[in-house]
Amino acid sequence: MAVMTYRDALKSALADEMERDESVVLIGEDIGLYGGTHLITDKLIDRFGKKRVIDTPIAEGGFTGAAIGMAMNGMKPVVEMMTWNFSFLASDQIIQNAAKLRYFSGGQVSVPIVIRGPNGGGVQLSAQHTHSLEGFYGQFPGLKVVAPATPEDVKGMMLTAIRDPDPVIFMEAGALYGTKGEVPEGDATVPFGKARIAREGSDISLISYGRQVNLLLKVADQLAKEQDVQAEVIDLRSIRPFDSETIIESVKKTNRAVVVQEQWRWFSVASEVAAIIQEHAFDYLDAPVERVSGAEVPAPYARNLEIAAFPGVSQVIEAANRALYRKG
Amino acid sequence: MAVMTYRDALKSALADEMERDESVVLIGEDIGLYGGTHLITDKLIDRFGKKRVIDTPIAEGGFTGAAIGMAMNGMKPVVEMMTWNFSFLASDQIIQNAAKLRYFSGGQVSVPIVIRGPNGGGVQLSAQHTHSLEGFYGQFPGLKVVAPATPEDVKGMMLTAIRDPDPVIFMEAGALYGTKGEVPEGDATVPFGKARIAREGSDISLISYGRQVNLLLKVADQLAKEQDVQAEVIDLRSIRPFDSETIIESVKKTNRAVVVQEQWRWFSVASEVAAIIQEHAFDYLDAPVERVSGAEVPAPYARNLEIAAFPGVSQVIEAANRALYRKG
Amino acid sequence: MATTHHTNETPTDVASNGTAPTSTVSPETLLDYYRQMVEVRLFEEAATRGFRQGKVGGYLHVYIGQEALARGFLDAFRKGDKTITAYRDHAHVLFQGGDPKATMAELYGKGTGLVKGKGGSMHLFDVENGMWGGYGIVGAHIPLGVGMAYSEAYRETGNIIQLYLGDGAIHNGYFHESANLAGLWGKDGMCPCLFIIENNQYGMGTSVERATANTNLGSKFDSYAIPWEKVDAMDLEAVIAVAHKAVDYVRETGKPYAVEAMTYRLGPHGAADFLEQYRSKDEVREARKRDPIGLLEQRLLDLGVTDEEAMEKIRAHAKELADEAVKFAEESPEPDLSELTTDVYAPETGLI
Amino acid sequence: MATTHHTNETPTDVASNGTAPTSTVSPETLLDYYRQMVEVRLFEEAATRGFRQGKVGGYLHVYIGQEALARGFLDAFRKGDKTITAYRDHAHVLFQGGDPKATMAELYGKGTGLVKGKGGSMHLFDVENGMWGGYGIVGAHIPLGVGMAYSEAYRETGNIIQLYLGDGAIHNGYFHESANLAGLWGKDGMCPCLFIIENNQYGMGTSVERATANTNLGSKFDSYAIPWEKVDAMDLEAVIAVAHKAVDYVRETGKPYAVEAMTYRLGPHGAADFLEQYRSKDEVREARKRDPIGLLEQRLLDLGVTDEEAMEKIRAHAKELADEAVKFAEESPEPDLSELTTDVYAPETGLI
Ligand SMILES: Cc1ncc(C[n+]2csc(CCOP(=O)(O)OP(=O)(O)O)c2C)c(N)n1
Ligand SMILES: Cc1ncc(C[n+]2csc(CCOP(=O)(O)OP(=O)(O)O)c2C)c(N)n1
Ligand SMILES: [Mg+2]
Ligand SMILES: [Mg+2]
Repeated sequence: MAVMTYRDALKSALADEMERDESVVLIGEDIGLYGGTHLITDKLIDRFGKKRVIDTPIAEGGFTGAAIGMAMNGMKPVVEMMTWNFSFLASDQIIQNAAKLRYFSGGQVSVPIVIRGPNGGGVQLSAQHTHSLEGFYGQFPGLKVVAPATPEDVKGMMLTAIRDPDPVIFMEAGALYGTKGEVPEGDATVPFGKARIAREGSDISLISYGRQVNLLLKVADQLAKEQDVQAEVIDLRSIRPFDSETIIESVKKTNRAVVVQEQWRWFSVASEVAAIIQEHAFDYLDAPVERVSGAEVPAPYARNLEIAAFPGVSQVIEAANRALYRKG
Repeated sequence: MAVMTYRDALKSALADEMERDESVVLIGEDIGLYGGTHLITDKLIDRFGKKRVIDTPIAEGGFTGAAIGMAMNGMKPVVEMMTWNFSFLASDQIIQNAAKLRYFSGGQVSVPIVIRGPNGGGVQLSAQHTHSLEGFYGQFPGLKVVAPATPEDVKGMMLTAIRDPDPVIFMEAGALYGTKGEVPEGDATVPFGKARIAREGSDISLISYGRQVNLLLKVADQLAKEQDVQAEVIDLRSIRPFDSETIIESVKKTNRAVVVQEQWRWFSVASEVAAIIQEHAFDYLDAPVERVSGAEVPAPYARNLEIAAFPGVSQVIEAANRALYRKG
Repeated sequence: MATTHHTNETPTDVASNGTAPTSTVSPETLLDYYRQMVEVRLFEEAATRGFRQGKVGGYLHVYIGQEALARGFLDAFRKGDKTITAYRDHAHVLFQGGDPKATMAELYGKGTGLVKGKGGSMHLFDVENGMWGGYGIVGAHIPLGVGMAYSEAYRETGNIIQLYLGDGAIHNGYFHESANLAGLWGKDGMCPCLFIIENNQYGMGTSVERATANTNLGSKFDSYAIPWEKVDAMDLEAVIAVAHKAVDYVRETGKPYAVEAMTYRLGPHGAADFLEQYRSKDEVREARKRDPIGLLEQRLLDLGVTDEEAMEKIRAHAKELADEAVKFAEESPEPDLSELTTDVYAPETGLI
Repeated sequence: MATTHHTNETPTDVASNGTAPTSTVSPETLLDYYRQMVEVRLFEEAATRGFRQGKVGGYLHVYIGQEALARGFLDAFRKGDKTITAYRDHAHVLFQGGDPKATMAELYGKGTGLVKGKGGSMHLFDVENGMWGGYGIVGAHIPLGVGMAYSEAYRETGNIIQLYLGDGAIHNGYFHESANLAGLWGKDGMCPCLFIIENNQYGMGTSVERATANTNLGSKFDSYAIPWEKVDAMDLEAVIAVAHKAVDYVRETGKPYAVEAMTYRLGPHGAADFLEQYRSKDEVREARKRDPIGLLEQRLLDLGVTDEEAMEKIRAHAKELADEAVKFAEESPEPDLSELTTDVYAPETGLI
């Protein structure tokens, strides 16, 4: 096992697959000569040439659509969405073409495409540059949506994504690019549709994905230390397909759950998790499933407002205490 | 009270507001000379002229954006999305500009725009032309999203929408344009954020919106007749702002709920309704909230497959029986 | 299938004024194409009846009046090449060799349909014959075609893409972004894509004049340094001549090329377009005089390769074929209900 | 503010080759603009320091090298007119009379900021002074500007919109759709919109040559029958001359017009663009020779309206103003936490 950053783990998966399979190409804005705005693809153009590392004009709808066309026709493009905030401009291509082509062509066409990029809040990027869109894309059958939180997962899930015969929405935790972790060497794929138990516990289930997983681990430590509560922390990883089983098993054991997301609350991942738990663990639940979400406002610029808009330790602790019927 | 169709009720609201307020204009594809593909705006160009009934090229992103610009600058445009299926092309304008402009301009700019059009399945329109996007747009703070189901509501809510200082996503039940109902004369606005109890009942709450409300009324009749179960039918009408109170009150009375939607299940309106009920009526619930949603497939063309993909009476009855712990 | 001889002119040598070199297509081929065009016409008339009877659902957009366009360009189609178009797609499928029975069955929503009854009229695919769909969102197939072309160049197949789009679609942002990519990739020979504007004068009820201030649609390709020309697409021979020149250029250079093909939609926009408030009956009556099938009949008579009797036979045979297709469609079973959940994800993933 | 005299030439009389009639702007005005440009330059240098110190967050895009462009076009700005631009927006706000203190406070995310600390550098608005934002999604403000122009014509105000966009934004679908609407509406005098391409040679790290096969960006307006010309935007007087001609045309006709203004981004794309692997140091060094402030200094010296000493004073004063703005920003309080939920919906709706 090597210790590497989330960025390097991701980059190594891309490079390995390009080495292995000539049909894999990268396409996006400033991924070549510029090096990629988050340096995920830095220097890959030198290694693989400009036919395989394709810089594009600022035209998300057009180049995502073109990449879908490549995928239909024998290639395996990996599209960089510079950030997912720009993906609304490509949402028609993603939802109406990539997700549905296999179906409305009666199975004649496959779209083995990966669309990847950083997702979630950064630091003071403000309203137009701050979104968590897992639930937004997760709504659509035909898509797969994943959101790895660790270097190991980002590498393993990218390998899986590129080899997948269907379109994969690959949402990286932009805030975690620089974080380090152990990454197995070689072909260590991580399957879709399996949540990860990031910490075992028996008293309450804390559920999230992406950078909030680290928040939950902090909260779990604090609960253990200060209140002797053993929290189980679940990292969803895969939003579609979704691992209901792991969650239900956990709640059957702990009888209480808190779901946390940076995304807004309405019609979201947390809504679905709460709905699933009450559906399948109704008789085990000792308290309502608690949700902690982003504030119902476009992301503000000022740092103090932004901090207030994102879920923080204290809010999660409070929610946990409500679920535990404690004062905290 | 006059009896009129959903279509005419809607049209009368548009015409009345145009008469009352010169800043109201209509904009969209083929709404003028062609008469509107669903004839909602038929002949309005003769009455109000082409400066106020603006035919556009096929450019949803561009003309929705232009209408937002008009709204910023002293006008009240009502945009026709020929069908909501095409709105992915305008989703960036709706989500990134209309919804957030007030916020990121620090309150200097308002966007009093209405974006309207038919939503939901038709008959065999297949994968690219069949969506129910209330939850999709309902996620975003800054937007209001409504989905009236009756002629009275479509008129009253359109009046409210046009007078609203903020962007309103107005989702008509395309399948109901020809249905009739009583509509109060004159200025009968219907407020946002209030659900409608379409049928009172004490044994179970059936919750939906749009054309599924009629389905629920049928189910309620059948439950009453065949099983002596009195179902309360709730028409949400307004998706954002959302009337949690009416739902919670109902479930506190009935102790059981079924939520029905044509939309896919994941991260949806039904997810949220289930989450809200378990949050706020946990101790009153005698069974898990049941959900009935569209099949997790792009909409198929063949009529038999399409029927199987949409929620039907029998599925709702089954869900109700599960919630009632009955065999049915 | 190619029957004209390629001249050595580069396309830019040709004035953009709708005049095309005289075709060298043989009379026999013309007669054969006449037969095909009549068959497509009668197929679509039968489909329209099916729609009126409520047997064909959804939207139905026919190609009536435009047949010479696709037939002409497809004369330059070679195995391995691919077409992609919007929802007005019956003619392309049939001219490329698609089975009329399976095509009609698709419109009828049957399990024997070209795409198993899952797509309907707007989503015909016949990948085996190089027909890559059938798309319902105006303009949204344009980038797909450009990307498919990149792939042909990347894989060095020598194949090209024929990308058909409407006069209405050209005002959509996808056109701009895709044509710009095509021009850019073409600099490196990486975009063998032939753009074909089916300018039938209307985007639903909006005439070209009411859709743009610059109605010279081909000229919009100048923005991307893509050479282009115009052709009278009511004249099959003119289309064939331009098609070969354009296809050869694209194939040899790997660069995009564009043709604005002038045609006219003689029927309604779609089967549900009853009123046609946006154009006069006179205008349509006038346009009918240049119905490409009528023009071709006259040409064949002039050439002496046919007579009224022979043409009547062709029509009768076409009628039979259409009837057979309808019969097949009517008698075919609906898709099995298990088909509802297949083709969402690849079968090997085990997901439904 | 307008200091030049309007000639009676229509813009189409002018060759599209970057030459513009000699400006009649007075030396005093030029000197005043010099002062403003230096103030903007020093403001942005101070902001960049704030970014490096971690006091300015998010993204920060400065206008260094491009000052003559906005300053020149705004010479033709009249009360009631409106500007709209992308995220590279500090200069526009300041030239239009925005308060440097409130502007800097916005970059520092303070409650005293121009938009209450809610938007940051990319979302400056000063509606009172006619500055309508400040947008972060490339190209997405273009339709807004076109719609705003429609509204001016509809309300018969006589005002026009100055719509600024980058050389990168022009390849986006929004440009195509919006410019087409503008051309179409302009036929009825319903689109008084001046498109100003800030061609600074790069869209982030992508040069114009690598973004399109047709690098003559102004020519893209031909697609929409919108007249256009080019101007050397390092030359303040040339910009002013073109600006008046263009603005007068737009105002008088209600039709759109376009100017491709040639400039150069002397700084990085944004404050986080450290590497600049996409261009050579030599190229930047060469471009610096035509820094618009430097050129203007030389011109003022030639005109004899200033000398080194006077200019040094201007610089020193500009430095003071920048320092004051920074001080104000640093000392201002953060926004009150209650501001988190205001401005989502109109206050009268009672929603938060
Ligand atoms: C994005 C989008 N907007 C609107 C529609 C509705 N619509 C279907 S066909 C059509 C007209 C297209 O015209 P054109 O491109 O000229 O093709 P034609 O129908 O003439 O073949 C419109 C507006 C659509 N399908 N997609
Ligand atoms: C839709 C979209 N895609 C990508 C980006 C990231 N991005 C920010 S600025 C920029 C370059 C824009 O270039 P140009 O229009 O020339 O303006 P300039 O920065 O040169 O002033 C890019 C790609 C974005 N903000 N929006
Ligand atoms: Mg057309
Ligand atoms: Mg630029």
